[in-house]
Amino acid sequence: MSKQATGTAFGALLRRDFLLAYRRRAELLQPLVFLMVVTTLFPLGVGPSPQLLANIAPGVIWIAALLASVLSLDSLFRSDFEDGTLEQMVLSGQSLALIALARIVAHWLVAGLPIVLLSPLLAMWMNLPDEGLPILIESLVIGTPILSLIGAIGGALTVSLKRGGQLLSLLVFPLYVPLLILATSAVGAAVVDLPYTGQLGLMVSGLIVALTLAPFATAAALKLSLS
Amino acid sequence: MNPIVLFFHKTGSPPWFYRFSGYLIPWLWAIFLVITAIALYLGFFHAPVDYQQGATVRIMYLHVPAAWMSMMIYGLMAIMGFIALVWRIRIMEVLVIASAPVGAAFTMMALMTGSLWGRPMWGTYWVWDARLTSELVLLFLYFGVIALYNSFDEPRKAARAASLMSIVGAINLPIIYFSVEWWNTLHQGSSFGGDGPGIHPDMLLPLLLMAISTKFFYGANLLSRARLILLKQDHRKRWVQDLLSQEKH
Amino acid sequence: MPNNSYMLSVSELSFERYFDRVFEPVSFELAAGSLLLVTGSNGCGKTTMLRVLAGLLEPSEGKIHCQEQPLYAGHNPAIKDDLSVEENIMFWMNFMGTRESVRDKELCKRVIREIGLTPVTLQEGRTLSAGQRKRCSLARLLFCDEALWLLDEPYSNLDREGIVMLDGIVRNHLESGGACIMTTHGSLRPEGFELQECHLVSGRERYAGAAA
Amino acid sequence: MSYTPFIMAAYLLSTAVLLWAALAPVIKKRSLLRQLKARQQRMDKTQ
Repeated sequence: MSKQATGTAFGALLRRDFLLAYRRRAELLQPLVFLMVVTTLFPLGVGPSPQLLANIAPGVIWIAALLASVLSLDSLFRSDFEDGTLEQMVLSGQSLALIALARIVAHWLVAGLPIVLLSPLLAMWMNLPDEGLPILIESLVIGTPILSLIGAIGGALTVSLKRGGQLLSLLVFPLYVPLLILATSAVGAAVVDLPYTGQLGLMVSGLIVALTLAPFATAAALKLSLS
Repeated sequence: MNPIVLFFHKTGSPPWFYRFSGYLIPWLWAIFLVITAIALYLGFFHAPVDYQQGATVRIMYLHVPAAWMSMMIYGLMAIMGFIALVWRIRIMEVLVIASAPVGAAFTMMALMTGSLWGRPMWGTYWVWDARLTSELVLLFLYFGVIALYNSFDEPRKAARAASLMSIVGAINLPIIYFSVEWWNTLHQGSSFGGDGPGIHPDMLLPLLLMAISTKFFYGANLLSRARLILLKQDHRKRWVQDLLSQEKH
Repeated sequence: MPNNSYMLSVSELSFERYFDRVFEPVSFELAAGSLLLVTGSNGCGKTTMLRVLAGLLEPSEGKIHCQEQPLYAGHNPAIKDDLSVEENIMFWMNFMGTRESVRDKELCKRVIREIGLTPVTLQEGRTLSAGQRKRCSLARLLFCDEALWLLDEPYSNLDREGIVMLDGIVRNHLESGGACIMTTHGSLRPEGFELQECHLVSGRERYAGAAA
Repeated sequence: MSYTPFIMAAYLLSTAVLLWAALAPVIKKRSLLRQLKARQQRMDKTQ
């Protein structure tokens, strides 16, 4: 049985995901609008004083990014699960971890990258000092893939549940705690000219660990949800 | 069937496990009560009152063992979950599910005693102290596993999902603890470092005894919860029917 | 070890859900070129058994000896509503088909013609009728080279031409040394095949009294 | 400021939590057994 080379299968899956995302362009905006709304809530809530906003800016932007990515995680495997595509993928003999990785990469490009591109606007709203912006973008570039990777495990576990969305955030938020601490402290340190490379270094190592372990955990979760 | 799998298979059969744990539970409760009595007696009457924290150090005999237990049980759940997932041993799945509420109970106990211990020293019930914060995150991990288990309708699938989640959670637990520890020193300066300048030896003994007694509590409670789950799941099976008829006389 | 001339051999197979057997243990062998019809009342576990054979579910009792991963065509047709029929089939050819079928437009056109969906090639998945969706899911049988097929009620939703088409596909597959397991719940049965039959008894019936 | 109220509160709450954790399965098991026995008697009558 001459199975497809994994490269072509991976490529076919990615192309399909981009085509699907392109067909549903309107839905791509949802996490971004959500991000903007959540970020604007904070000045309305805590008051517009620039100094206060600047202090809480890294935390606010990162928490908003975290919420936006969890919002889009629920649909990561759900549509494939419901129309039987996931079943055929599992039985296709291609390694399920690779399929999970392809879905995660597609999710990151569709949901994670826009958050990075939107961050200058959010930084402006939250009155983040200029020194902080490049580091904020760096931390988001390293951090959002971790959000997608860890979130995919929760997404795969709750894919077969009808109201899985709420449970998904309960499962995944505790796992985001270390990332949130490191990222916000990196940006905070950069704003006051303290060294921040240590935090970014830890985040990169977190990314590598997540990149190697998360797809296998997601694959196990998918196989489990299908049974 | 090599001998190891055979052993697991034999201990894995529900009726055998049900009977075996039935004999064990009373003994575990007895040992738990004896050791706790000794520990509290020593703790309240022999150990000196800590000059710095006064009598509140007596809360430490509850807080520290409970915190240890909450972490240990989560680690055990991950190990049992791994065995359950890889070898599909049903008893391991039942043990993972039975441990989750006990672990959550110990975490809540650690949080409550921690905040009560903090009140006299820090003036407020809740301080975002490193230990308390990581216990809180651990509590959310427990709730996550329990909620995940209850949201599936098919019990075997629910147990496997809960096992996988406890494995993923256990891998992240040390990372969470270190990052919260580091986060705490970042924002509040280094706190008074550990449990103060070394624990007085007389205070150490009750602490260790309490640590041991909580393990027996966990053992007894785990087995009685596992028996309940087995009964609920196998109520149509032959061995439960026989059990019922035996008890009728 | 059962001699390996059999494509698939199953002994005392059963699956437990909610700690109850879904179907009574079954045993059968399937040689190359033969068709097995799985019959039984609704809810007796026909789909469950196929999913166990496909490898989606882990059997709770019994053994399965299968030479290679079978092709499973279940109830959901694995079609994306936002993609057109051609895009759907092209994706599956690139993802699951043989090495030769990668980006092979000709093969795709021929497959679509054979399953009779040429008029709706560019229509999106959501606009297809149940019968058209079933034909689309059967397209997978034409470009995949698995020897063993597991078809779950393949005749449902198909019109007369569809049934004739499916019979033709299955006959070619059997003649070229493939094997096939089909489930059906009564009326629609494949005619003109010498077939083995396997009747499933639902596990719950035996417990009907106790389960009250 | 005497600490006894805090110590008392800590020990009371802890015993409450541990007692709940210990007794919950025992009570549930008793009611489950009663329920199963009732069902079995009902079935014996019908046979």
